[in-house]
Amino acid sequence: MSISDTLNQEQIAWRAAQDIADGAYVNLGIGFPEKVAQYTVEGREPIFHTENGVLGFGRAPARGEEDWDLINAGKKAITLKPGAAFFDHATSFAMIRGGHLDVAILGALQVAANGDLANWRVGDKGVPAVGGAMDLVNGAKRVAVLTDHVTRDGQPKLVSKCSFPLTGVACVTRIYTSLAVIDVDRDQGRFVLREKLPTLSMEALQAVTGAPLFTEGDVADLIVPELS
Amino acid sequence: MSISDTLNQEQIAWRAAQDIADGAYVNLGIGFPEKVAQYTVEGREPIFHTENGVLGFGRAPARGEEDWDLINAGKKAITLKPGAAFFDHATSFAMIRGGHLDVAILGALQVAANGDLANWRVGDKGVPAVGGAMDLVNGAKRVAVLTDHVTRDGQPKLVSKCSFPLTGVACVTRIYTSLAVIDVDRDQGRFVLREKLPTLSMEALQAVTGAPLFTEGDVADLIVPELS
Amino acid sequence: MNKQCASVAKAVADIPSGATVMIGGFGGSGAPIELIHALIDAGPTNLTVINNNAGNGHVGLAAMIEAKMVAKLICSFPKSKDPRAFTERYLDGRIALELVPQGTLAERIRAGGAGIPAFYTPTAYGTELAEGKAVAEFDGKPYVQERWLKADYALVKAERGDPYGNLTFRLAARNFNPLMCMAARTTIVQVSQLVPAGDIDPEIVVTPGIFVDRLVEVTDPAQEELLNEAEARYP
Amino acid sequence: MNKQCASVAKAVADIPSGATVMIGGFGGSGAPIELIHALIDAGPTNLTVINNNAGNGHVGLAAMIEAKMVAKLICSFPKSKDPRAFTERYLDGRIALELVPQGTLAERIRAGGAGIPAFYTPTAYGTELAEGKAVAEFDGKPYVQERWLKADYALVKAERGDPYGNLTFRLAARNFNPLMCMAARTTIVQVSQLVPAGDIDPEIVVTPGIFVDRLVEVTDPAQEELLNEAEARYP
Repeated sequence: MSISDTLNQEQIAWRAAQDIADGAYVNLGIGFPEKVAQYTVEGREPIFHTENGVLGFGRAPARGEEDWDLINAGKKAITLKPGAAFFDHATSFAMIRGGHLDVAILGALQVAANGDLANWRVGDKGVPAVGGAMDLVNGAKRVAVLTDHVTRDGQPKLVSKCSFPLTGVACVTRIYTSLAVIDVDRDQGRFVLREKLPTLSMEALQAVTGAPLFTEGDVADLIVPELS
Repeated sequence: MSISDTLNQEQIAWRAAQDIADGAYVNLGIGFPEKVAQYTVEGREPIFHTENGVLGFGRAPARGEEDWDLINAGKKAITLKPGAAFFDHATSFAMIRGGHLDVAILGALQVAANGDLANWRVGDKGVPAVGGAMDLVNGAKRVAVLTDHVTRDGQPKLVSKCSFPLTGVACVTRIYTSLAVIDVDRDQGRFVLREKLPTLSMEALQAVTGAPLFTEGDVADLIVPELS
Repeated sequence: MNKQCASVAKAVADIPSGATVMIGGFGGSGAPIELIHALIDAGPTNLTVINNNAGNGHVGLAAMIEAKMVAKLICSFPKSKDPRAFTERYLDGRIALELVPQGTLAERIRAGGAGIPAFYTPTAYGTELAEGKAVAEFDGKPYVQERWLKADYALVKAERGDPYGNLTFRLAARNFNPLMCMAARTTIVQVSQLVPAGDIDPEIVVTPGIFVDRLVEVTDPAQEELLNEAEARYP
Repeated sequence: MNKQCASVAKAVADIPSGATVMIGGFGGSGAPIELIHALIDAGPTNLTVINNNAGNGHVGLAAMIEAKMVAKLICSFPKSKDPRAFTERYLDGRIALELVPQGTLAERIRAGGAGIPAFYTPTAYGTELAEGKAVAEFDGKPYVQERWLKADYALVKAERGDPYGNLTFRLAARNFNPLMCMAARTTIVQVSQLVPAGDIDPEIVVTPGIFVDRLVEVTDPAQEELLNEAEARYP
């Protein structure tokens, strides 16, 4: 089946940004998750952390004004906000592993109902590269995933068991997809649906989800602005 | 038996100072070992480390000019030399445990022929206090001991096996006593005599030593200046 | 965001009886005297305190002990010029002591802050301070397994701080303070100077603000050494 | 004492074939390009290199790989804009790879410098990167045992250095550099500015000189990113 009315990446990022509290310490994965920073809620000031030793960075500099000693984990040039700090890699990952980050937001290949995450490797071909993903998923207080609800060819990315190599075991706490917001109940190893697109039936959502969706009380409408 | 011609603490400290190379990183224990700094050999510049996070400190300040944020491990006020650095306690003991210190010089209650050291506690009475001694003896490249050769009541402090609680196992590399300079051959678990007071016979020295003294080649005369 | 508290009293007001509290400093250097005295005023009891020492004289940690607030002390060197507050209570069994080699104490606190539940160290191998601890061999050498140390609260003294909690420390008053900032659920810092965000060069920040929860400015803070010279007593 | 070397060539001249060499930097930020190029000129082979990445383009670490000097790479992220130097050799089996999660890599290097032979981390538990490693439970949670990493040499880039080897770093070019200073038997540092002893405030020293063996001044050092924009190639 296909679902025509889905959120785009901007809208998924916007929805994730709504859950970031003022003053939260946040690490955004390379690529899609970086978009979350653009949708910071008015009046809130999250503090962004990057693995290579910067806390409190801001937007990218203007083209031609890059300083290549001032980059983020994606090796893109950044700028600093007042109150920023530099530190070495051991301290940077002490922040991650030690539970000091409030939320890490990552992309996913697959998320299982118990919170297992696969997002670093498709198979055993090519050059493997892991970066800081395995540290982030085992360290941050909340581990949120941004993802299309299904793969390009329509297969579920929310599954009962990951078939790709794992990044972490029972680590994901919330999933923001193109169709829904789903919590992981790690105690019981199950997905709990919190919000879904109002035009989408429960049955249609379940049909594109690879593990049962449970509910606890009401399921709210997932409503986001037009963004592109 | 009693031996009348012995080195005083100043002279023992002087002798230990002769073995400190230019540029060596050195930690001196509280009390007696601190005297070694006074006898630094002309033209050499050892760099002194203290557990509480200072490298490159110098003499005590004049009375009344103390800054009580600038102290050594003995909680005495110190001054800085050019090229000094401050760091936290974890980094300070990374220097120690990680093998970056060239020599630690400590006092001793007893040293055994295999290099076991007892210097932190006499028995199980009173308040125990260990400080950084157990880290130093397991970390520095050389662990030297300064000590009278015998206790106040004439008992050997160099023994075949320590009777006091250990500070470290097979850790001491050289002992500077009031009568001799003795290396610890940790591979074979034996004392090797390097220098002795010229007026002292081998037999007399052995008689006040609690384990056999071996020799390898010549035993040099232990000659030190008059100091008090 | 602003982590500033209006007073030392407010900064420590919620520390409950039974809490584990790390207190920075090495002897008097870096000891957060004003925060400690505020905690004495607040009066929680049955505390486990982690500090390198056990107090000196009748101020700071020694005064806390005299106020019967401390059930257990974890430290490396419970001796000082005037250690009577601790010594008397320890010898008659009113206060428990966990003695830890100084480098192991520092590393255990860092491990608590860094999410490392256990590590191996050569320190204390073969001594009574390793009794009951797991031992393992690596590359033919024996090492002792040590566990992380964490706390409910840390009381810390720093020199400059900004509203984000970024800190610098003065001279050797740094010592255990940056480590304890990392290892407590709630880190409370007295700074001698609170400065606007951006005033501390990001390259010279010693403790990044993520490790700090509350800041209170205490200008011209007391030095334990000088209080003791003056034979001060708290309260 | 003066740890200064006259040239980058002299600073790296004794690094032999078969050595393990840590190289600082995260991508191009903090990469000691001039020291790496001097090492390419010296030409030792069969090296094990520890770096976060695996080179980019045809300069720095990528050029070392192209010069057939690297037998094994220990890194967390062997990808970049232009990773061909590594990728081609890895895929046809001419270079070995030990892939390590980034935080575990940093902590293993720190452990090597701090005399901690092994530690436990939650990172990689239950994944293929923990296969064959000891697992232990602490407080009911499983952790993976990881070993220290040490090296024969470290090549490091710093901003300011004094004759004692005290260092500061520029912006985010700090990254792995201070850790690698601690973990190598011989640490070789290129500094953009060599200053007299006393010029670096002891409170802002990032790497104390005890961790540094050799210093060489390289004013106006190259940036890998800009070399690659210019399609540079070494030699």
